[in-house]
Amino acid sequence: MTQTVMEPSQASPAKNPSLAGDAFEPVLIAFVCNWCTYTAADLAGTSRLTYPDNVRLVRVMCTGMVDPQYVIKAFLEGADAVLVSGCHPGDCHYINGNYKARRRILLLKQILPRFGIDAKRLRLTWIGASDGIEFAQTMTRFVKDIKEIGPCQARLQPVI
Amino acid sequence: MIASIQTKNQSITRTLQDFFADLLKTGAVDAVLVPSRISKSPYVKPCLITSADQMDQTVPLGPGFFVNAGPMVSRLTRTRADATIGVWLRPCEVRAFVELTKLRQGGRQDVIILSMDCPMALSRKDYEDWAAQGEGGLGDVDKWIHTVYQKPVTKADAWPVARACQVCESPYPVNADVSVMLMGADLDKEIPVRADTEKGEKLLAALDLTDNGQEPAQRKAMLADLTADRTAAFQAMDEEMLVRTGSIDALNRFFSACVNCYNCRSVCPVCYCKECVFNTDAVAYAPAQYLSWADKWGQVPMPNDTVFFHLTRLAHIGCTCVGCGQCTLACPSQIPVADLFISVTRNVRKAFDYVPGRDDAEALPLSVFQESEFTDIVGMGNKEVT
Amino acid sequence: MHLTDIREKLAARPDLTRHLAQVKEQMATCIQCGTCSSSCPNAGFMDMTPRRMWRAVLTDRVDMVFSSQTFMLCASCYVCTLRCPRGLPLTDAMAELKQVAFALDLDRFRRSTRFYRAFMDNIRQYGRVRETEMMARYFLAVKDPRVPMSYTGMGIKLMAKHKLHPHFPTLGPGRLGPLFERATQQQEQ
Amino acid sequence: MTDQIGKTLVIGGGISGIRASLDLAQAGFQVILMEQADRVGGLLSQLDTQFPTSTCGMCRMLPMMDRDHVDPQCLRRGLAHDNIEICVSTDLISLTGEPGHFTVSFIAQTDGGRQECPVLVVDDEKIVRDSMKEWLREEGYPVQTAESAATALELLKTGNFKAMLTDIKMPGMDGVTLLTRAKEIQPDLAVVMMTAYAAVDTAVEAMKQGALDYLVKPFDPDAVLLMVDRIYKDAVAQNARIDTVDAVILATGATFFHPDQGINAYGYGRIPGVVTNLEFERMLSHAGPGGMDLTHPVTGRPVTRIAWFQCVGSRDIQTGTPFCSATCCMISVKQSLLAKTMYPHVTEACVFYMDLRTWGKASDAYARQAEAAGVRFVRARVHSLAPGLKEPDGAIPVVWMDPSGERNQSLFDLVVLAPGQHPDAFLTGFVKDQELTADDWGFVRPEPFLPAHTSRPGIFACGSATGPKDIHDSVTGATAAALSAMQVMAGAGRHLVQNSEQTESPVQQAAGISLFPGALVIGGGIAGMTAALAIADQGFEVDLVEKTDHLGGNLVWLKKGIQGADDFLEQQMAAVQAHDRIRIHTRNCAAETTGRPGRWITRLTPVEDAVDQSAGVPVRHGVVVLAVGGVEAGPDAPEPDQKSGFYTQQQFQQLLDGNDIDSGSPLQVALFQCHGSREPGREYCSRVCCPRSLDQAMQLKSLNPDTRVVIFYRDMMTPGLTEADYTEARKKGVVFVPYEPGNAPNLAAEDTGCKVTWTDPILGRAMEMDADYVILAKGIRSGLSKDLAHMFEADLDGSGFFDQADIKWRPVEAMDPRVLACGICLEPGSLALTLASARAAAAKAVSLLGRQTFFPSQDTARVRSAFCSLCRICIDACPFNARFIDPETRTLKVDPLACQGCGICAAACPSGAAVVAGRSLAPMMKTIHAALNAPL
Repeated sequence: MTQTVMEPSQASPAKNPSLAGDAFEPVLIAFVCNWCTYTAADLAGTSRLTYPDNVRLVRVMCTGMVDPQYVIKAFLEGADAVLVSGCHPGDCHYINGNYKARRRILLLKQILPRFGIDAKRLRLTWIGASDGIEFAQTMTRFVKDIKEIGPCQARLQPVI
Repeated sequence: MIASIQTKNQSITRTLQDFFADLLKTGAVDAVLVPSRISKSPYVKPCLITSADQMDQTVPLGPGFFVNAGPMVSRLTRTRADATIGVWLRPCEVRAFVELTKLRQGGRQDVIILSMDCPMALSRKDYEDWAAQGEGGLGDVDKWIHTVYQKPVTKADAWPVARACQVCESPYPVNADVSVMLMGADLDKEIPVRADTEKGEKLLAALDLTDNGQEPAQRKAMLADLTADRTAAFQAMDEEMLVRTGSIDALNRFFSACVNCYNCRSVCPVCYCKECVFNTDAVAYAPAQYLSWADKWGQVPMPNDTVFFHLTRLAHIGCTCVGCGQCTLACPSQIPVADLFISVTRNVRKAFDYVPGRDDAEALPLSVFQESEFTDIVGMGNKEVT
Repeated sequence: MHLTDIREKLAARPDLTRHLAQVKEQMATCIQCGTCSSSCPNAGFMDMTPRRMWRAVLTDRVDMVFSSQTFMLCASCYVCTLRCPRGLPLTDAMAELKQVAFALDLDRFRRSTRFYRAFMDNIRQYGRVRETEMMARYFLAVKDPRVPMSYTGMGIKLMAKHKLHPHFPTLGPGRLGPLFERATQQQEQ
Repeated sequence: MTDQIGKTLVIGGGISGIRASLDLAQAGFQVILMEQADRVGGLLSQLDTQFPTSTCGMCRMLPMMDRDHVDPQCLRRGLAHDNIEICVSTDLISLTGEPGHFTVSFIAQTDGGRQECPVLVVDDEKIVRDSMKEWLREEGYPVQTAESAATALELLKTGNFKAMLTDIKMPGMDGVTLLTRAKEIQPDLAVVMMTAYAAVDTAVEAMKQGALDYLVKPFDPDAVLLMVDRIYKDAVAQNARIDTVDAVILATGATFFHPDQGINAYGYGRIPGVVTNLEFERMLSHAGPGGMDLTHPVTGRPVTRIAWFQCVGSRDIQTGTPFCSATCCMISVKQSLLAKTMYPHVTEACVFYMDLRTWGKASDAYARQAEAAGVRFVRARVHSLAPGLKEPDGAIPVVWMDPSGERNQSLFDLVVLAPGQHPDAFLTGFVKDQELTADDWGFVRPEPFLPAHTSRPGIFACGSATGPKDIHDSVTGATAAALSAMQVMAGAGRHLVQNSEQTESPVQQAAGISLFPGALVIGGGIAGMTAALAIADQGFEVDLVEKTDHLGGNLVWLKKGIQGADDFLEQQMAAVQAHDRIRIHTRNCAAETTGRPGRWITRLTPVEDAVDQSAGVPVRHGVVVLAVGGVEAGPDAPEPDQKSGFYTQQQFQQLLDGNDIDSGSPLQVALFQCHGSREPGREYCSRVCCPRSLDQAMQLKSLNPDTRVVIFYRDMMTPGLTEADYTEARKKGVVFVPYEPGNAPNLAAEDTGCKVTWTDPILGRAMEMDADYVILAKGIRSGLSKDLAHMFEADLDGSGFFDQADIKWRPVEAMDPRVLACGICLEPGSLALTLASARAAAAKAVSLLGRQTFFPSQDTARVRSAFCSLCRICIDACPFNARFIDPETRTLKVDPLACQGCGICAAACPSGAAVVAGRSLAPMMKTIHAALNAPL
């Protein structure tokens, strides 16, 4: 079982998302835990709840396996925002991976904003297996917030 | 216990050299680790000395600081040494060693840590100039010592100390077995030495030292003044860094001279990895990926992953950076790496309420957790820490 | 005062003691949840909630039981019986307590006893209640002029609304005599 | 060869069924998991979180070894295991046979199931037609109705009905005539007559004319469904799939009482804002219709005041449920706690209860947590509800009476009913068809001392089918049932599944890991003996260690107090002593252990020589079962002695058993519950004392009915079917006096006996008794020491009992599944629970030992030693203790059986030395690149 990238169902032909002009379409990466948030995403899908296709889901076994490097790399490669989402406290299949993830996100939130990466671009949420609605709402709100903030600078120039 | 060591020949260097020699002679330790000149060059390196008559080339206090000795002590203690080693460390070296013990890269069992009010350091260029002015290929060490311990200074003997030292807020021993309290002392007369642990007590007792000294009257106030100055200096540096690296674009410019030589990493005392992840296949990309990046932005600089490397290193040593400034000293491109790392990691420390080197028992922030903590960084709200 | 009074009287009546023991046994599985009391429409008028009454029965506090008017105020609406999670025959047990109280002929229940008796005699005689006659007989039986006086106000009100007729309509004898006899027989058995 | 593989049918896909199936599958047997609903998970798929942790973690049920055979996913999404054939939406048609050879026939509802069994209901009364239609539709039958015989005949001509239910007395053509005419149209039509009690004769007559059977009005829905079920099964029998299994596990659970049944005193369905706890669960859940807020189902406004009513359709003779449903108190504690803490707008959360039954592990502390969070607990039963017509916002006025008789009224926006549970129609039918012994209420009654055995050999039962249960007890019981099935399959000489693909993986080729093929059982009480016997019976070597000089543990003093336990203990002891695979080490203890988990070498030494490092026997074992038991808690402060009539429960039991009580003249006896329990210092309920006190009280009453027995209690902990004993004790005249902490009865010891004084909360009067005996129920203290637990990298919980990997989902295991525990060192419990946990632990042990060699899963973490600095950050990060430094090579190693492949180590390791296949830096960099560059 490796990570799976869920391709957005409706693909638009544009290779580079438009950054200027009519509308800014951000690209978001969501590292979702296999047990809870991924199940919620699945539930949202089967319940036909819609959320913007700006979000690319990367399934991870546990939020605790999200190395800070993944988040840094995602931003440097041009993500406008990164979400890490896993089980509610106490629900983690791996007992405490989500608590460890929380500290790593805290660490990143001390570092990245120093370089102009708005703290709002990095989010950690707990979305349980049956929180299909919350998953869809979170994604919608996140995309909306990022549209307001605008594109991340790293997307405009190669900083990798 | 605080003992007083009489100054010999009005030379602190000489007094300390004799002190180390006595440690060996009395058998209080089997070896000492003290900075020493290499082949009479101006450059000093920590040397492991077992012979009491090898002390004349040692420079216990001086502005030369080209290796953080923390990792050297870790090498000496990674497994049991079956010997007692006295190690003479600057405060930031003690901090580095403490962090390394938490990372199981060494242990305290076989070492006795002797530390001092910090003599500070010069940048490589300044050091070379300073050394060139003295006799015998070395600057006037005792003059340096007299200057730095007489009043709070960021400049000593007319030389501006390294930026890392200018902003160091703990230039005094913490977590050592023996603390040498130089600040404010009447150095022509005596050096007050304090035992902070049982080991330290034993060591001083072995030299027949008694509890006849006291902390220099002005020391606390002087250290407080010094710390206040440095806090101000740190704030100035922090603001400068915010300007110089406060956006992705600025950061990119800041590191534009970086050539991925990884010197900063090599000299970093808390970059303890046997092999850096940037030397592994994790960052070996296929040609197509380079082309795809170039395609994305129209160009891609090579070598790439320079900013990625530094940000990753910030994440890795965010909690453990001891602020010794070796990275800046080592950078061939004169990038003030330490300035950036010190400003950013100060943020991280605050968030985790963690100070590297402060306490052996303090767990590494990323190795522990509590069920109910940092709840405000979770969720989509606006309460999160920025 | 009451304690010795009631205990003495009960000691002299082993049948009533047995009767009370039966009530206690019926109530044995009561868990004092209070459903009876909170559902009782008359609980507000009672000096002791039904729950406390049953508790007194179960803990053999006959003194408390018979110093209370609670069972006399039971209107036999059966709500408590309907609601009781233990399925206890609460309303029936209230009636049993009434009977024991009548049989003990305690002073404090004199008025209630006389009232019930006047009511039942009236029914027995006519097959229905003739209120005016029943009240007249009740007043005679209690032998206390204060009692009719206490009803004067209500009597005037009722008369004003033509609910009370001073004359006795002639009615033939009722046919409930045999029923009463049968009931008495059954009770004795 | 496939016919030689052991196979078990598990009926019911709730958590008990899943647990039993997974245990069997993990052990290498095949399982058919059959479920009527369209997915597995049962009730739990509707509960986002469960008590006593307010968390879920259901996925922790999945096996920790051989993970490649199971899909790693939340059980709400589904269950998939190579050895389990999951048959959802499936009906059992028939089951016949004996252990080792049952023939089962079943049919998928989508494949000629109930859809293929249309039913025609004929009655002139609309209400009858409508309710029948509703009941049958809910069960999946297509239904049509006719208001007269004439209409019915028309419908029969067009439709292909399998069954017709017809009233007898109807205007126009009557039912009997309809029967004759219908049979002319469709001779194979099954016709059931519906009749009032008075007309049963006619119905019997109709049966002579071809009616299948009759139903008497008023109908019990279950009776109707059973009847139609019978017709349906006959009708589809020829299309059903037939299979052969060795054993059957019944795990069908129970169903909830519908509060609108009967008198519906709380106006469920009539008063807006009156909901069941299951409906409330959906409201609490973010997935529920309320979205993110807790809102009123009708007004849509945020709810501020919520009341919970306990015992709706349980502990209620009026609804035919004289027993307690065991879990509802804790469900309400959880819901009230969550509502109060998750939603700031909930200002009032109030639970109305009779006894707050917090008997489970960690439950009492959980209830106190709720109290601390501001939940109000009111000991009162609300008699009925009426809509608050005059109240603003339709608030519901709730009236109750406190113990003193004070009448109270409060307004609530929402009233949550906690309905009880009872057997469902399937269980009733199954019990009848299979002629299982059931209790008075229809739950399957387990055989004495065999918690999972029904009266039919080869058919086992677990979960709420044997009486209402919480998750913990269900899961334990399910694993115990799996053991019973394994025993049948072993007895029939069945084999395990050989997974051919196992040899193909490169990782697996590298190393298969064998456990030492034996078990070490520590503790020779009934739990240890039961576990040892079960493991040894399956062919494994067992070393049984007991620190005293005899076996039997607490049952030695308790055996006379439990019917049949005396003989049972004798038998078990004889069996253990005679078993050639069990080595008994009395007066011994485990002194130290070396080796790695699964390959332990433990040194046993005589108790007196424990300090001598060289003494003792080394025992090699692959699993360890901690069954060290517990003891009656001692006094926390000096107490009067037996001269003043003070006895502990245990001491008094010995007195009773020795016939040492002179009850010639009536005695006065006070039994004092929770003495030192459920209060700071021992914050848990010991679960056994209330039933024991009831037993002792009843014994005293049978010795002399005039003996005055008073039980002082806080909450009578008689969950489930033990409620019957409580009622029985009251019937015998035992007086029960509730007290609150801080208001306990006063005990004044005298030279002989003790004066007990208290205030009766209902009477409001001071009461007293000159007690001949005062019996203190002190509860149980764990006998497990920290040293012993740590020896096997297990730990103690806050109360000193074994710290399970998960209270709910892995109740007999430590984090390492090779470390097991059972009996009362796990948690206090009755003999039945001790036996269940012992058999569950044995099942786990047998399952592991039976496999012998395990192959690491594909995603097992690896260490690239060239990059490893031995900083041990990964050891600290690993939740499963799977990483260690090999002292010989001084390299970091992974225990591949403990590793769960989560990748937390990889995220912690800065140098990329910790890697998990596909979950490390290099592949992740590619994934991120791909994700970001995928077209929008």
